[in-house]
Amino acid sequence: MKKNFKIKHYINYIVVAALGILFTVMALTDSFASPLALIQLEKIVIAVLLAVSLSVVVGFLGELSLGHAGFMCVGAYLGGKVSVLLEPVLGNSFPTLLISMAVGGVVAAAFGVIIGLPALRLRGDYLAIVTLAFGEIVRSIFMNSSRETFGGSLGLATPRFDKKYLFMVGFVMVLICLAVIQNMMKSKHGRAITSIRDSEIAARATGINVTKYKLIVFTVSSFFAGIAGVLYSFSNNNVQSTNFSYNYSIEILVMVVLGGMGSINGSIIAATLITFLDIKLQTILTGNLAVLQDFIYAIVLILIVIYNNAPGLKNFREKYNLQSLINKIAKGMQNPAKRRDDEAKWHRVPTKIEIDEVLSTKIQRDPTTSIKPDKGGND
Amino acid sequence: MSKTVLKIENLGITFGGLKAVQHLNLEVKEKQLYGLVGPNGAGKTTVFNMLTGVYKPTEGQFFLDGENLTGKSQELINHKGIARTFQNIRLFNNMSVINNVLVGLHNQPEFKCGFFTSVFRFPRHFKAEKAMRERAKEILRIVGLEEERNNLSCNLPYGKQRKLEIARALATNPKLLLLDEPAAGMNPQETADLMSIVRHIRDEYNMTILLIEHDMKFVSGLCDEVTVLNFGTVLAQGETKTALNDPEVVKAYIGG
Amino acid sequence: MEILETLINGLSIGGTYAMIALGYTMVYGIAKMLNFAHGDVIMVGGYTIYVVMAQTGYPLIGLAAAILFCMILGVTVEKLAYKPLRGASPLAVLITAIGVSYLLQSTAQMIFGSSPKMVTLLDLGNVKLGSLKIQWNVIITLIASFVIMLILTLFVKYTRTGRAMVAVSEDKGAAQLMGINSNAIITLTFAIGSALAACAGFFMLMKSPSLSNTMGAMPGIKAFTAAVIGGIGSIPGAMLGGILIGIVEAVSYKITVIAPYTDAIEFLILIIILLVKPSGILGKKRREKV
Amino acid sequence: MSKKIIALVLAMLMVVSIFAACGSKDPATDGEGTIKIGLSGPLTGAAAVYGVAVKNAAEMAAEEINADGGMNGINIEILATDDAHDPAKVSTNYYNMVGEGMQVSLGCVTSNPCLEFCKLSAEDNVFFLTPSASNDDVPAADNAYQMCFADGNQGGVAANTVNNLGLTKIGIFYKSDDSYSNGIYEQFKANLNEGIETVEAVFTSANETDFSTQISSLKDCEFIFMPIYYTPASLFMTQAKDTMAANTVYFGCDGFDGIESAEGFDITTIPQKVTMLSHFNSKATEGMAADFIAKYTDKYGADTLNQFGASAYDCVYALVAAMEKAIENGKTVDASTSASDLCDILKEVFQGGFTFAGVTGESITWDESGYVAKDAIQYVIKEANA
Repeated sequence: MKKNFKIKHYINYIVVAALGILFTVMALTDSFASPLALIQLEKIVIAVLLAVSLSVVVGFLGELSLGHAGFMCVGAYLGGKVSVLLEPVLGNSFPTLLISMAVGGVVAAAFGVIIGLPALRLRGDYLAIVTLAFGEIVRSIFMNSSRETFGGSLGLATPRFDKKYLFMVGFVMVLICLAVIQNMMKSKHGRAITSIRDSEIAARATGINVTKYKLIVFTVSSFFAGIAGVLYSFSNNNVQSTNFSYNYSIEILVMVVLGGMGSINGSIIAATLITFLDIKLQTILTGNLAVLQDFIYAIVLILIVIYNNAPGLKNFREKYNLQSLINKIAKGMQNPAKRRDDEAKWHRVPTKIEIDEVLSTKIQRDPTTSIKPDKGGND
Repeated sequence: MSKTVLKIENLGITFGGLKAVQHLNLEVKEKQLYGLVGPNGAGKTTVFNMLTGVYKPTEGQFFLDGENLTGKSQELINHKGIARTFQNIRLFNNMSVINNVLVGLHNQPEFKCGFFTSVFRFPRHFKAEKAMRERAKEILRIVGLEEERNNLSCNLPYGKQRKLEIARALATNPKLLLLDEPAAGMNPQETADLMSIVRHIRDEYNMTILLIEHDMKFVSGLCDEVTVLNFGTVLAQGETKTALNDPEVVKAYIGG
Repeated sequence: MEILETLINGLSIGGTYAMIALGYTMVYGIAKMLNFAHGDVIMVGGYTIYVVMAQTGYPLIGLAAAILFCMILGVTVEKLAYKPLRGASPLAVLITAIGVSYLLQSTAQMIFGSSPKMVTLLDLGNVKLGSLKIQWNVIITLIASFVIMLILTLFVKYTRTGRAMVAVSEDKGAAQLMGINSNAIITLTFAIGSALAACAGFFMLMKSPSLSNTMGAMPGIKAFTAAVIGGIGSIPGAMLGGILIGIVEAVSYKITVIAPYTDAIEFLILIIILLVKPSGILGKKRREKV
Repeated sequence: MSKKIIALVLAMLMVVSIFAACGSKDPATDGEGTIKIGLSGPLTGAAAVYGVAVKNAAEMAAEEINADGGMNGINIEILATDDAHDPAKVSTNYYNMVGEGMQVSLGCVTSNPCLEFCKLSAEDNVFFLTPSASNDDVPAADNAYQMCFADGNQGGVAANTVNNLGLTKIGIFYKSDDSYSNGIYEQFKANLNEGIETVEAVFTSANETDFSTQISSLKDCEFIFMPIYYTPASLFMTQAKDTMAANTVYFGCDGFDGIESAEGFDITTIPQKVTMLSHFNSKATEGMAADFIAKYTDKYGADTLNQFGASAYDCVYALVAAMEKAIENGKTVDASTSASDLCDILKEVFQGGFTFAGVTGESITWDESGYVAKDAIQYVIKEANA
């Protein structure tokens, strides 16, 4: 496929890898003025993993999941527990991290299969509330665990990985995650997944095994959420179940939605910027100003969503946006008329909710009424 | 004539007491173009839904090449060789034209390529992808959409969307093709065009085709045999001309 | 006797949930959006009651003011934040609702500070039935939620506006073609939903006089769960779901071993019910037309 | 597509530039001539009342000290950051404060985040004296000290008190998902005489307002141990006042403090007896405590007055006193002393028989591991109505 090699297909790998190498060099030469930068990188890498993995479910499969933090929770606790058990043997070392990630990811993926099962029967908002419920159940179970097993209300004390190196592992995981998800999406399996999003009925009639692909998507998505959880447990000294509430799931969803449904690059950018905004607000608004954090975050969120999505602002948006700005800067860049599916603009991609909405209006007339003969035939 | 591809025996379905379809018997031979006609709400699409596994029949059975597929899942029925199009078009709207057809090719054994083969990009993946694309282009050529293969399917005009549905169904390599009002919303030129495409498909692929249509010109120009349904029961059955001129049928259509 | 007492407790907890769930279900039915900010309207209602009580001292005036204020708030939020997004992806509306929720919570903390406020509304004491002691406010909550449900059902069934609401929830476009002003109906729904939230705030304060800026969040989620269990969009369903969740909560807290897992149990029941009946207990089953 | 590439590149460039700029401040030469005391606490969210109280009181203490000439002539400054009771936010706060030049710290206000703070500060050798993170594990590292009683300690003392009362059946009401409540509860149960029958009822943060079920479980108990904070406690008492027998005794720990001044809660309407075991009584009418209460209420209102604030007030004074003592001992402490050096200096002082008299105790000392030693007083907040 050499002749089809186009740099734009690999641009996100290149950018992520370049940044990873740059930051690695900076870390190794101690060019960061403050360890805060390392902490921020860790948080951003974790957020990117979460957002990209959730975007598979929401953007490509078209199902709304509000329980992503639940998978992360499973990964964080299981991976954290493994690291606690391994620490006396292997020390707080790279092998410990690898084994923990493997265990955390696989167990989270197993939970993904479990929560994927209801997804076969439910969709739209019903599935959303079930995933939310799942996340809260997981959290509650870890919260009430005994002190010896998972630390209970005090949380599980886990070894913290050297912050100089942890973000590098994170960058590698992001690259792996990108490779797996993009390769999956750019293959027959990815087409099957997007076909389910666009029309489940037609996908079934075309012989797509909907059950199999829904489970695959939930498994892959929760695997990487689990990995993100393990990284989280290694970036903190303490894993707390309170962190993984539905609010956190929603925060990840916000990243995916703002990044653009079905756009992996968008999810990466949104996750980076939102995490950055969070941290900035937290470090700038201290003391008496702390109360403004949520306030500013909320206002920014509402304004961005309305600006991006309001049908009434369409003209305004087309006139003044980042893209046209970039166009002005980089004149002559042609907009290719061709589009690939996985990059379909998200406001064009109907989600399952929208489909449900359509159904709810059309299907209310149940078959019994639609079968009544024409008046013409009766007379 | 040749062997029977589809055999329907006493098929029927009830929705909460309402008999939508009852006592349907039907036989479609190989390479036959068979029409299913009737007024709105006669139960034609319901028959299609039973044949493709969307609804489970409450009585009767149907056989494809002698194999009983009654009540099987939609996926399995498709694998066994029944493909369909939809009355209200159901394309994969946010996918390109060629990808719609590629989804149709998903289960073809010659393009087999496991999940991990794709994720880890083993050579087999590239081979399969390339072969699939060639095949998809070929199918698109038959329905005349090759030029538009990279457009989003939702941007196609109505008539072409219908053709794309046929192409997608064709890609699953069926023994029996069910077309649900393929000519609806088309102008006379497009209809004539479609007729020749349908004939071409039949001849080229030795396809057996069962179609629902309101356009009587289309039906009589294309079908060898028809079944006329009204209120879910068979009104007339047999050679197209005779069946359509049956007094009962005329009464049901024109009213009286 | 213990069992009876637990059940009555459950009914009263459930009554409050039902009231919130009614608002959720109506807004969902008409506007087809998950209004994550609904729980925070309860909190706004609570603070309104607190302010008015401090000025006048009459709880009922507080209630009236809260209903009015919440209606205005609900309509304003709808106009400013949700209406521009009509026709956009439902996910966008969902995210905006979350933004509104954060906004209300942080505004409340800026105005009222971080310490919880206490508002003692009415002290009605107990009523004794044999050896059974029931608090009056439990009974009042229960009666009020039933009355509200009844009024809502009648309103939707027998008034012009109510039928217009059903029409809009079935098919917005078609309703508009029939001459119904869908926008006005949606606004009205938000007003009613917010008024119900204000009532729920009042009854929550009556049972437990504590006010904080996060007081609405968890009851909001629980009530949403209740609405889904009952079949979202269905008014009796919301009532049934609310009562069910309430009773489960009361029984679960009564059994020491499982008490810490109460939330998990409630959510587990939700999952089980949805797996058995994918559209909730009283929800309409939709058959997809092919 | 190419537009997307540009957008991506631009975004990444932005990130790089921000990172490059990040933390460019050099902490050592940030010489505004003040000693910086860092603090991370819940200034927003459900636990904000505690964080705000600590921040207010600490700032008040700093102002008083500065007005009085500062620590050996050097002004002190409080850096208060918000962790919203979320341990995941602590590392950001910590390194942010280190970047701002934090030399010594009050740690975290609440226990769970403080455990994170412990590890981070131990790595860098930053001394902290927490006003209120009472978990037993907090003083594990040798740079960590507590001003409040450790949970297990409190539970044990409370159990001894109850053992001596000669009761046969008691009720316990605690919050199952709270480490403070759990910590006390566990040690209480462990130290309680085996002959005493217990009835337990719990609640969680998801259900903090409606206690009807729990009340009906506990209604036959005449003595109820409540290792919880005053807000839920006052709600419980309000809701239970008619159901519980009038001779019931409520017994709480330091979390109870502030209950009689909780806004909108009139403790006189509760017929039962309310007692607590604490180091601070916000109804104190004499001594330093009364002085503190008057000053705090004057400045911030009674809204957030509680033992958290009192303890933080003491922490700031204790740190300053310790620094001054170190100077007496011939050490150098000024605005340019590094956090690690200051930590070693302070550890020496705290281990060397340092005694401090403050609002929460007249003679406060610390043992080897960092636990506080002072008197716990059993206060009767309100007698039973006759």
